[in-house]
Amino acid sequence: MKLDRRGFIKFFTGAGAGLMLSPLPWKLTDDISIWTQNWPWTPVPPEGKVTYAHTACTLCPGGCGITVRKVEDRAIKIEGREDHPVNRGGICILGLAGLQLLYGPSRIKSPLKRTGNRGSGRWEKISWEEGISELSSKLSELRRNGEAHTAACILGSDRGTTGHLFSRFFTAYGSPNVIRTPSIQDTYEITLALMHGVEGGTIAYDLERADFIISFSSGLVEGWGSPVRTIMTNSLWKGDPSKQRARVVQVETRLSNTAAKADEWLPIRPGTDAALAMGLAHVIITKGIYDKRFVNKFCFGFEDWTDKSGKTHMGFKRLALEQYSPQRVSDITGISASKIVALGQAFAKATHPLAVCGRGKGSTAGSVYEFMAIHALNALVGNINRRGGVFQLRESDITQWPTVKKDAIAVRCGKMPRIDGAGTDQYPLARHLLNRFPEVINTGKGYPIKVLLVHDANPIYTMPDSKAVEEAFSRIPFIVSFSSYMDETAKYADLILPNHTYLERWEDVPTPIGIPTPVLSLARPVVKPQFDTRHVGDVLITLARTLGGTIAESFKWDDYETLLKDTMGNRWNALKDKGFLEDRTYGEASSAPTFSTSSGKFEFYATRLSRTGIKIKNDIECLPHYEPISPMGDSSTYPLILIPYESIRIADGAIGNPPFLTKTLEDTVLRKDDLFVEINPRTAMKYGFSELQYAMIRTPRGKIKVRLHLYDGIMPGILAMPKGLGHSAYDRFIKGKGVNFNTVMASAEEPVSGLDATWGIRAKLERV
Amino acid sequence: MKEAYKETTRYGMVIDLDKCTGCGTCMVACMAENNISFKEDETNKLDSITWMRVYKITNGRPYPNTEICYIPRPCMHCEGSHGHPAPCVSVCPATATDQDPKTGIVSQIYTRCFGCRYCMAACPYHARYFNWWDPVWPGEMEKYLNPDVSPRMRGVVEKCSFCHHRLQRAKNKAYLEGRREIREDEYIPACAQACPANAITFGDLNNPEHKVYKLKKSPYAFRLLERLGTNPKVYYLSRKGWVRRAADN
Amino acid sequence: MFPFCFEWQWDAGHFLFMGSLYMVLTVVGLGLMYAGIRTFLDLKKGDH
Amino acid sequence: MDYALIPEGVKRCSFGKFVLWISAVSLLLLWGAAGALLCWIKGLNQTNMNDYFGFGIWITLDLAVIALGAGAFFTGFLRYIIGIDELKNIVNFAVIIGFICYSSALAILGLDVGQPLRGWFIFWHTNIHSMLAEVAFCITCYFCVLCIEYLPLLLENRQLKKIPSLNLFGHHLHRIVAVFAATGTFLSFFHQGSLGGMYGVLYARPFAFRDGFFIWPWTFFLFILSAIAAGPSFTILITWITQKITRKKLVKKNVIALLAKISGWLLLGYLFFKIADTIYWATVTAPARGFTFMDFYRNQPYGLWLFILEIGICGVIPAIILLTRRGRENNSWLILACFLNCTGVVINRFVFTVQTLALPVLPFDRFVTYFPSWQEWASSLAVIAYGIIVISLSYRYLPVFPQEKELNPA
Repeated sequence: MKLDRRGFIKFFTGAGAGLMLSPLPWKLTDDISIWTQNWPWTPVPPEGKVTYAHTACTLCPGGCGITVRKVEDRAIKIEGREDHPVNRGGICILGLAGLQLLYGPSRIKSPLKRTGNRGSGRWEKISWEEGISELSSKLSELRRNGEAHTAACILGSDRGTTGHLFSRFFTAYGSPNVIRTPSIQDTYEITLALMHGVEGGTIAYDLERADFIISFSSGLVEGWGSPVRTIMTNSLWKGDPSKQRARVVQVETRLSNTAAKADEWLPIRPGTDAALAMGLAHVIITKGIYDKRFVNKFCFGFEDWTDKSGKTHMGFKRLALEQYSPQRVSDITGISASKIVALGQAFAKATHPLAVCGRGKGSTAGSVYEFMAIHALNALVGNINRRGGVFQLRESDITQWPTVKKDAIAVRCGKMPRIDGAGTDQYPLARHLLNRFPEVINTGKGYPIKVLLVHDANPIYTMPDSKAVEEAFSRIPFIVSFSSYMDETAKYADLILPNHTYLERWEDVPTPIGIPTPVLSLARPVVKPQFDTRHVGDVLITLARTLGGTIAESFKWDDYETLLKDTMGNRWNALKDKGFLEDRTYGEASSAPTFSTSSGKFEFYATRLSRTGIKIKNDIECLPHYEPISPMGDSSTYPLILIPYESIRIADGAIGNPPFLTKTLEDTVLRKDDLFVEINPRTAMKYGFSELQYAMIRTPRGKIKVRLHLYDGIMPGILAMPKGLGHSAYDRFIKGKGVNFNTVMASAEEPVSGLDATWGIRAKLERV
Repeated sequence: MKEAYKETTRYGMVIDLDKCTGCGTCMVACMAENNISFKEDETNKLDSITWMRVYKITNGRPYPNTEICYIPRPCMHCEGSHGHPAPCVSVCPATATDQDPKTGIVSQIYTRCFGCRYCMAACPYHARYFNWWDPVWPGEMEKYLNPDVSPRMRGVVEKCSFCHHRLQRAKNKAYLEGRREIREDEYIPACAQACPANAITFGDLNNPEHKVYKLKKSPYAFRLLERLGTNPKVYYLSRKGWVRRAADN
Repeated sequence: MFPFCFEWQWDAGHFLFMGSLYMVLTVVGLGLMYAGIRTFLDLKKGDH
Repeated sequence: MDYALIPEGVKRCSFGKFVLWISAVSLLLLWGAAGALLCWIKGLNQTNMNDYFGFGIWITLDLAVIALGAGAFFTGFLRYIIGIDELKNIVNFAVIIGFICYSSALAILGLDVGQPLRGWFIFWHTNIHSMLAEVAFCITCYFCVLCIEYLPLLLENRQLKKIPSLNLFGHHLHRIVAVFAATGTFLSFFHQGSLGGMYGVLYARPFAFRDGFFIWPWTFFLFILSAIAAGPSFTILITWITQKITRKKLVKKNVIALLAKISGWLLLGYLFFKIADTIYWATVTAPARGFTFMDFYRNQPYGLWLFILEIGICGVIPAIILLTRRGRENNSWLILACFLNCTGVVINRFVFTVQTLALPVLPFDRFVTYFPSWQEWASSLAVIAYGIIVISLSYRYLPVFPQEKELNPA
């Protein structure tokens, strides 16, 4: 057949028409649409057998019980454990996002050794044997040179077996330098030691049964204490919408969520909470509405008293009456005198009044005098160690381990003063003073630190004045991180020996801070380790064995799991089956309060302070009082004050904020990578700034570029900035979002305790 | 009789705003349960998928009389009125969204939707979200995806389903146990389950034995934009007058 | 669109809507067919 | 070079000049194609639309071109059904404009959906209660009708005419064009209306919602009226532009004047109903939903000025001009009036698409703004380029204007 042009056209027209009439185009159209419904790059999660595993969450000290839903060996979702006494089925935002941490791109997949410059992020994969032998050779070297004390360790918490294991290791090794990350626990411990005579105890509040709560800047629904429990309690206070159960007054500079949920918000000048507490005490004493039975029978130092030498000492009553009249307190705090009087009366007249201290989430220590002043209020209304009141909770003794064996080096070096000065003559009250660490290292005042181990902590990010912290770290020749995630400190380390995450490991979870009923929970592996990681406990045991000698003798357990089992003793089976053990009798049984002070009473006047070797100039220094802690900077150069605020939607501790949490942030907190700082509209107008505008905030520690959010809920003259953003490590979902508050923050030491008692820093606004 | 009763089931929620602390747990519970994706930057709230979104509102008064309140906003699962179904249901040209007459739940078929976004224009609550991007789970995160809920492809609209798959699961369980009805506590969405403040109550609004039935009759109960006649099945409670006023025009 | 689609219902709305649609399609189709057939017939006649 | 294709007895510019002209315009078309391709491949994240602005410039453009394209069906209706004979001199051009408008509307719709490959679900899984489904069906069917109406003109081409089968087919089609015109009118009536209905039924969007008649909100009828009022004006406007560019007289003044007069009367009618509707909406419909009239215009960029611009400046003024003999006969006034009339309908469509979405309904929600991305601009502007190319080709190779020879003697 001859194919001319016309034929050709005809052929194709015919073929086209034929095809159109055939089912082919329809089939293709259908196939294409089916393809769009199953795009190969959109994942299809595989089905499988569904199981539930109970464990405990250790992302914060809250100690919640969680249930992990699994499909085959994949963890699908974390939910609150229904029958767990701490959280009763509830869960917090961070706990829910835990799987993003487990499976996230920030995980460290194997032991790593630094190859590039520090912080450059260049690593070499090494085996566990290499990693441990590298660390043990460094540690042996120090011992050989007789300077075992130059090894130090920074921990997130010293509670539980892991914390104790580190302490034990360093005792056996010969260093006193196990330093815990600061938190309200430090201040609680000292307050209890001074007023109750309890060592290493913690304050627990019976929030559920109190009916009048004054919270002094505590972020009760912001993640304070055990966050889920506190938020649940907040709902309990609200009760049935038709009736009110408890009254909550929030004393805070900024209208936080806690302040918003409270029945009353009392905006207070930052850092003057102690003055208000003393003012309330003044009102309560003046009106004679304090619990006279309790004060007379169980308290010491309320009235003036005479010591053995015949010297008369000032009592709490006189101090409060003479120096804290409502008018004076009003001048200090900015709260009207009438309000102070009314609040004092209402508080004392309530059945179960409760004064709560511990700023924000409790991630900074705070002033001991402030805590004492607030705690004194609880004593005034006799609400100590009873229903709806405050309980002193002793740390339950979980480690009846054999005594540590020490060789000569361990004995000699272990006696050296701690590098942070805690427990020395200068700071006899504090047990840990990580806030002093950077300065001591940088000024070379103490001995050098040559090996630093970091576990469950991220000091380069979480400690104030990041530059100073990093400088201190730069002076330490060998840093080892046990972090599961590539956080700032891990990034700066020389060696990373990654721990399992909390969903892959065994761990005991002690009673959460602030809970009156002791609860011991158990975290257990719910999924197989995803990467080549190892339990830090196992690493310590192996390390001790490698080091040999008395150190090895002190660590005779096969592995961490055996150790945990041994430690729990006869509780192990119950704990393993149930996942938690609860001592419900606690708090109910203690009818009469007991105090272990030298007077055997609750001490308004802390006699212990005069016995510690601290130079006491006058009686006031032994009494709760308001002692201004001035933030760094002078008011003429820096007319404003920058304070941090904490949000439960931002994980601001060692853990980086998982993407889900960042997603929930409002666009008045973060926009692209810009952080928003809150400012009162009046202040903004005064300095000529408007909503969303960029501004430079300068503090004595540095400057940061931020954007401004005009917020009526903040006191004029104050700038408030969220904590927990601005990471420089982790992955692209966490890194570089916003600014880290600590880069422009400086710590301010409270002389008596050495604790970081600051609450802000002076600042000024500049145009960009 | 039993069957007739079932016909009138209307699942709904009552959210106590006085209890809600704005912690955002409901948002993340929803994201974790429903395989909601996330991008590197989620700060543009105009293209950020949050089936459950917590709004923050203020009373607009200056310091120190400022108050704030949080309003969690899932899909309202509007019942409609005057013969109108939910605003989004009638407009969908491809029948990709529908209301289950048995439960009142407004569904969304992702594989049916072709992304015209007319339903988003119709919804005054901004409860509907468009997948502007292909969903991506970094690292090993694909492992945590829930097989009960299919991840959505780019170019389709998605929204809160009241965790409909949980209803399916509860129904299957009841069926296997030879029951016709499911109990009140057997089916609750992820947000209500997670809320640490116990602010979210879920149940059958038509069943006098369910908690929501009583709660919705509270004098403090209200709904968002009642005047539009969308007839939402999500109720709110607040003792604060300014909050109630802020809910409708 | 067709009775074998599972959304298909035999109610008044469907009847009207689909009725109109198919009416239009029929008219247009018949128009085209008419023109086509006339062309074919004319060509057959060979007038042009 | 292409002399053989050019209709007999008319003068066209040189082929080189023509190629240059088409190439220049094609650049714009290519830019638009690039934008469109990006949107198809990478998805709608290439646009600046978002969850608040689910509809953006594309939908405004769609509604606008469909309204402006109404000249085709309405002129056809007047010519073939009513029998106004003068209009035969412009009906071809009206059909071409309609064809351009509808084909671009369809293309833009194909771009505007998240899953274009499943676009046909709108037909397959139709929800007959959806105004959008009605729109989709009517537009698609009407586009087919427009193609059929365009076909006879296409077959009038000097070379195509030589093929007997095609010539005959065109001839027969033309003979029954009234049938198609009637079908087109029916379809147009419904899709112009359903486009308005699309917004009028949004009962949870008080700015757009209207009460109505049976299943159709008043916007259904208002959109029809405004479209047929603006369509002829648009035809006049494009004819005028074509005459300016070709520097020729193509249509007699009396034809234009007739069309202008029709446009004016329709505009007057539309305005009457539009104002009545606005009053009812402002005093009854919106207040029932908790909104006062001014709520829709306060504190946001789309203030009352937009309303005045739409109804007053682009409504009343052109109506007055078009309805006065002197206004119609003065060319400048006439063109101004047509331009304003068309602008008015575009603003109306913009108001219904963009302002409806921009206005927050939740009391605690805020007003957000949206500005199209370059991909959206490019693909939208490409529509103009496409229109220019189709008109240029048609004008050059087809006997579009029957009066051209008479008005431009060689």
